[in-house]
Amino acid sequence: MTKKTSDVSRRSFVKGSAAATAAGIAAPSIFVPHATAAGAFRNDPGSSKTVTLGFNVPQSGPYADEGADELRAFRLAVKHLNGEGDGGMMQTMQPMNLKGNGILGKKVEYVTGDTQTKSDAARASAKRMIEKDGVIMFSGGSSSGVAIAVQSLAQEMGTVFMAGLTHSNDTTGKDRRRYGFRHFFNAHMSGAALAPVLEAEYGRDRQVYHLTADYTWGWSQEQSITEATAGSGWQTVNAVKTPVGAGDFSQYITPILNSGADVLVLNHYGKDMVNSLTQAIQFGLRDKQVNGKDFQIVVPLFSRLMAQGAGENIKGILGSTAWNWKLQDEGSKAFVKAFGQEYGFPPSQAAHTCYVQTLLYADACERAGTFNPEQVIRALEDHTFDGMGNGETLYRGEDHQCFKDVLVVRGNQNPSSQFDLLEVQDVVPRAKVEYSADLYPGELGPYKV
Amino acid sequence: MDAILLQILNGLDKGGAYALIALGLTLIFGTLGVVNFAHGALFMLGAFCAVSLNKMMTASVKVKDESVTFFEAFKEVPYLELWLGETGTTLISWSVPLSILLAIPVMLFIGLAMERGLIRHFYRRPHADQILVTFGLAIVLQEIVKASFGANPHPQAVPEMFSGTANVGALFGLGDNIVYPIWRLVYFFFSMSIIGMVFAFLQFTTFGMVVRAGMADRETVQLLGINITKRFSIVFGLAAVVSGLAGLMYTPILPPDYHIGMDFLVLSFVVVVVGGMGSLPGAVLAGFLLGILQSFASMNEVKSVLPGIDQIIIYLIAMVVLLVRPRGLLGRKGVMED
Amino acid sequence: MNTVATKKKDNLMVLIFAAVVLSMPVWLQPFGAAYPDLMQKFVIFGLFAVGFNILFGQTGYLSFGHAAFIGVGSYATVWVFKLYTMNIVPAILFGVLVSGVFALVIGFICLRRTGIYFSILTLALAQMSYNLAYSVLTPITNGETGLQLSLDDPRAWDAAQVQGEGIPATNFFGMEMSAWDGLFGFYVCAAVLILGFYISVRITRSSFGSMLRGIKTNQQRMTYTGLNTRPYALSAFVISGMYAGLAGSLMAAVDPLAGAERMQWTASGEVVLMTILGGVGTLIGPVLGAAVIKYFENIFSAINTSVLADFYSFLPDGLIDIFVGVSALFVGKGWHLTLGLMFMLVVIFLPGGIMEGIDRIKNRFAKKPQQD
Amino acid sequence: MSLLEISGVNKTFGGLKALDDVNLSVREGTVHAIIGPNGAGKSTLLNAIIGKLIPDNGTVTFNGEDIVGHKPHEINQAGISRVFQTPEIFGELSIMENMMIPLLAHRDGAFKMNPWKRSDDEADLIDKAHHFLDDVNLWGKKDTIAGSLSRGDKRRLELAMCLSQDPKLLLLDEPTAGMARADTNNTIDLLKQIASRGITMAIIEHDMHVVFSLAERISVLAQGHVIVEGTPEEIKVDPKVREAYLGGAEV
Repeated sequence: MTKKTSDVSRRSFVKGSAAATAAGIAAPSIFVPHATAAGAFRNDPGSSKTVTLGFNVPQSGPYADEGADELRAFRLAVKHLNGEGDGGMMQTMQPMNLKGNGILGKKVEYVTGDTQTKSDAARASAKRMIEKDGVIMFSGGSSSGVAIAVQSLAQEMGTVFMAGLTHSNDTTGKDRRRYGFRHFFNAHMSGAALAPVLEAEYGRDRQVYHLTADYTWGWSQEQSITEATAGSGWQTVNAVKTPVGAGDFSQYITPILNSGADVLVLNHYGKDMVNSLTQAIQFGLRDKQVNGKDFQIVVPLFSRLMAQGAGENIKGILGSTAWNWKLQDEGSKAFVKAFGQEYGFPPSQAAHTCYVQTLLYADACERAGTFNPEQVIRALEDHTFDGMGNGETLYRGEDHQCFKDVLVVRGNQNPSSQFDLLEVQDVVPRAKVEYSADLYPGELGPYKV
Repeated sequence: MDAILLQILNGLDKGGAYALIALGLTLIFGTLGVVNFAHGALFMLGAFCAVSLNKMMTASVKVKDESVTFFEAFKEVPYLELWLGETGTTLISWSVPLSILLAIPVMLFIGLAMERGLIRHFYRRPHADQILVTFGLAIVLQEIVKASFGANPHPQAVPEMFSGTANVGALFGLGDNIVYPIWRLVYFFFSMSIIGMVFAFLQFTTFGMVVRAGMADRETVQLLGINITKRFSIVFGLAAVVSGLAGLMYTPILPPDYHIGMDFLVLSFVVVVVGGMGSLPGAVLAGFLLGILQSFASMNEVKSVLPGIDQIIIYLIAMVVLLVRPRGLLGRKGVMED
Repeated sequence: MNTVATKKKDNLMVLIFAAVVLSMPVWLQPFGAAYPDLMQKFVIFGLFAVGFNILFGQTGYLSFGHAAFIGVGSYATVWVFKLYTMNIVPAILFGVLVSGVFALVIGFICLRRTGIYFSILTLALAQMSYNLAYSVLTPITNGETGLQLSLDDPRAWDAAQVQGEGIPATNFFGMEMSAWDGLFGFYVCAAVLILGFYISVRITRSSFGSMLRGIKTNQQRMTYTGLNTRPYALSAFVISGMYAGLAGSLMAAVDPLAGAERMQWTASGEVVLMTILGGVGTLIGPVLGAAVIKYFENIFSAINTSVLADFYSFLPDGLIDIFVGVSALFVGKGWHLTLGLMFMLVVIFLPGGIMEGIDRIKNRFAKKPQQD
Repeated sequence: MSLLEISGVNKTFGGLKALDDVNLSVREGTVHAIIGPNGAGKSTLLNAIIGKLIPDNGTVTFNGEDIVGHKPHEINQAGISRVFQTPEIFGELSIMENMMIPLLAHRDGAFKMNPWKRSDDEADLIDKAHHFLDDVNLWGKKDTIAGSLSRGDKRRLELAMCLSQDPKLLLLDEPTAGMARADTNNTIDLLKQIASRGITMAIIEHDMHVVFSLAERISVLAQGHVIVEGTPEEIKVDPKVREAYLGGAEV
């Protein structure tokens, strides 16, 4: 095989061949060459009057409802960016550089796609947006596996990805990428936020039984909770891996009954969490007394859609969440009002993070004065903002993780409506969940691709 | 010891569901010779009978939600509660058992419509075509349910008297460590009685006799001038009712969503193959056997020796059975071998 | 119907096929499908379906586990990228080899049974592979996230090359797959598809192909004609497994990532749908079927209400909402429904798939002049 | 010398004795008919010869070699071809392809990986196929799908397929069942012609006209046992044969 001696020659070879194509094959006009001239970047809107964003969410598969809510938030964000409606969080965002005339004076348009919550489908859909629809940024997602897969694509293609719902430490840890940004919180923060509340509520020295979804997110969640609660003298009795999509968890639940554990942590998400929680409660775990203490169940990551699926069973269960519509800060109120007026019900945390991500990206473009991703990324890195529902927030440059307040919530005992499923137990300040970027080492990669 | 007894209970419970699904599938296969990939969809439709009845009973007036101040929000109060108060609430909590009354005619109708409208035209087509058209039907049914009910699971409550746990151990003098959810016990007895009814129906009625004869040798029975086809379409309806009820009663255990049928589909085929294609007792036996083995494979003691065994146990059993005894546990030789 | 295939006709067919495939970037434009990723998907899944057809269409064995070979091919290829070189040629060769060996083992076990038992055996083995790859085998497969390249991969054979910033791109002897705005990757895949198609034509017309069809039609007669069917069926299984592995390798070559969900049984079901939709046992049908399904998945799923509203904007206001509302059930998030319906219609009315439809239309036109 | 030697073969299904100590020998170059009432075990005997089922005990010696327990394809490769009662052909394939498969099996053995050479380049095999199809008047239809043929044509095709393998022993299971008289006579002529080429044949037949036109030796099977063996003339007058047939369900 040919061995290249320098990077320069390889690059020029590629350029040369691109020129050869232009001469040899009549390349269709939609394949405008990119990244050839200095300062040029993929899908530069140039003199066009519009700019296109891509919203890549699960529309089929188990997270379709969550995807639908994300899509509502995206549509709302586009409306607000284009100066329609009441502007939502654009009224409270600090600092705020958006003018309500689109982004950099270009009207915002959007395309949508279906990730099916599968990495391959999500990447295919994202590629369609980038290659065919010419999006300058894309966003969305409902699982960490998909987010990580799509994020590495963003890096390859040189198109910014503003992640939606993804909770794994890996997204901004070992799999972090220069072109990927996460506003949502992660498993580490869940653990850090929950630990003090758990100790206050359930006391020290508890015996913990983990049921953990048998894949990367589940493992990292289990690890984060174990580490965070170790200081309270919580010990792991057993940690059992359960197959994803097991459906009936009874065979994993019965061994807990006589294991001597007095706390059950369910490191499950989505349907698995709905099923395991429902069944754990059926087995009477919450009515048990073990070691002289009331048996407790903890679900470290909550979402409202999961709470709906679990119904009655969620009542009184503690967990963490990124945001809740009942927060009383100005930003949250403005967003809930705009969303509620548009759709007739309050937004979920997935909708919140997607909305905020879109606004943050647009704001960064305004601050950078260009759509060039290199500058936009630099504008986002280490940017501090406020008024978006989670207090003062930092987009940390080293790993592209947002640091903000985390909510500890409890399943509402007496919900006043079908949306009032979670009550905010505690707002854990950002300082308590912060960690060093080296804790989960990874490489962001280059600005220019 | 307690742990093993509990796992046996788990296995019986799971096995009840597996057996019911496999029973319906085997009825259809045995009588009509059709490989029905839409069978999981019948299970799902049954579950959604419960969801629908619950929705009907909780049909609500919208009352302005005063707790929400930033926008016009409404909360829903069911008419039944509005009119009947406490009684209404109790009635609503009985929606799952009550929906049996709804599900029997509905599933019977769906089964007959499916057989008359679609399956009938595929008796003479290759098995591959049957698999494919029913698979297409399954996708369509599931997408329709998704469009009407959303993708999220719909939790179903159980009546007060069946909620909570029963101390099974104390009943048999085995100590206090064996407690089990009452509804799961109900499900087990329910599945046993449905299985019993189906067998009694086939054993003791003339209709059943003809069907059994038809399962054994279709041509001969037809030569006797008996219209098998008509009876078989009723059998299809019966199978639909059985799977529908299996799904319906399972809703409090597993909150149903549109995909629940697909989740059970592969498994139900494995059960049928292990039991023996076309053998009703085989399907029941295999259902319980697989349920129990799956439970045992999930025990920590087993998993520590063979990590990941609980993920593949079902498939492993299917493989071993197919290779060692291709006709299945109780199947006849040569069914669908060519 | 019984037009006899000759060498000349076959060569012409392959030439036309090549011309059609290579000119995709031009003629797919009006369909909104002329972008590299989708065209790559067309040819890669076309290749997968061509290989699957050798087993299902020719030999008559319905495998519900062929996606496992795609997965194995992808994993093997990505590992070569990680450990040795970003050149796709050794990586693809290795991917095909590994999936071939895997197919040999799986085939040896599964072919002990026929009919639906064979289908369920393949399904069981493939699901086992998927479940293990998703969780227990994470050190090899990187589980849910999928196997990806990373900056600190050794890439031993590329060491002499001075690394730029970031992860190097996959290349064909120095020519990056993403060159020509992704079109180079497409042409590489297209060339492989054409080669794979040509091979499948040769196999079909060979005496080996006759044996496979003999097995499909009457396995008894084969045996009593002195033929040992097992090695023939196993060869077909391995060949089609290698095609699948090749497809998986190409996927990794244009997009260096391998995920477990590629191996799920629904993914195996998808290739069955492609083959049936296009026409089982025909040469071109499976490629067509693959293209139709991938088109639906990528284009139909992206049609949202605002696109629909634009489309119907010529209608009066009241009607727009109705039309948009009804159409929205079938596109966007409803694309699965459309696929299911279309699939049922094809199986019910056109058991021979799209190819039968084309034949019928051809016959209708061909008959008229004869009658005059 | 005898080409096929069956001695002491037994086969029971459940409690039923299908073959009861069968001894039979087919001499090389002869036409040997096996007759007997329905359920006498004639087809079971053929199945035991071609390896479709394995006898409980006894030996089947072909060309000096015991073939019991050999795989069906090995037995065919050793030189035994069988024409079935209901034609076993490749219904979805063309007549030409139906011929190519046995010709290839004869030339290349039980398995040969030959995925590259086009089968329409196999000129010598095509010539042979031409020759054998001409014999049964099917060359003109060579591109027809075999499944669409008439029953008689299917039989003739199957016969041509078996003959093309140049078998040492040809087994025929009721080759004229369900044929009209004229067709039957044609078939008799064809089989006579084949016999004249020196091909050994064992033939099961109900039609005594066919049997007596062709057979040089006849074995009579009743209740799984060979009760008589002899020339046609001997069989015609044997009282045991009469009893077997009259005692049986039908003639």
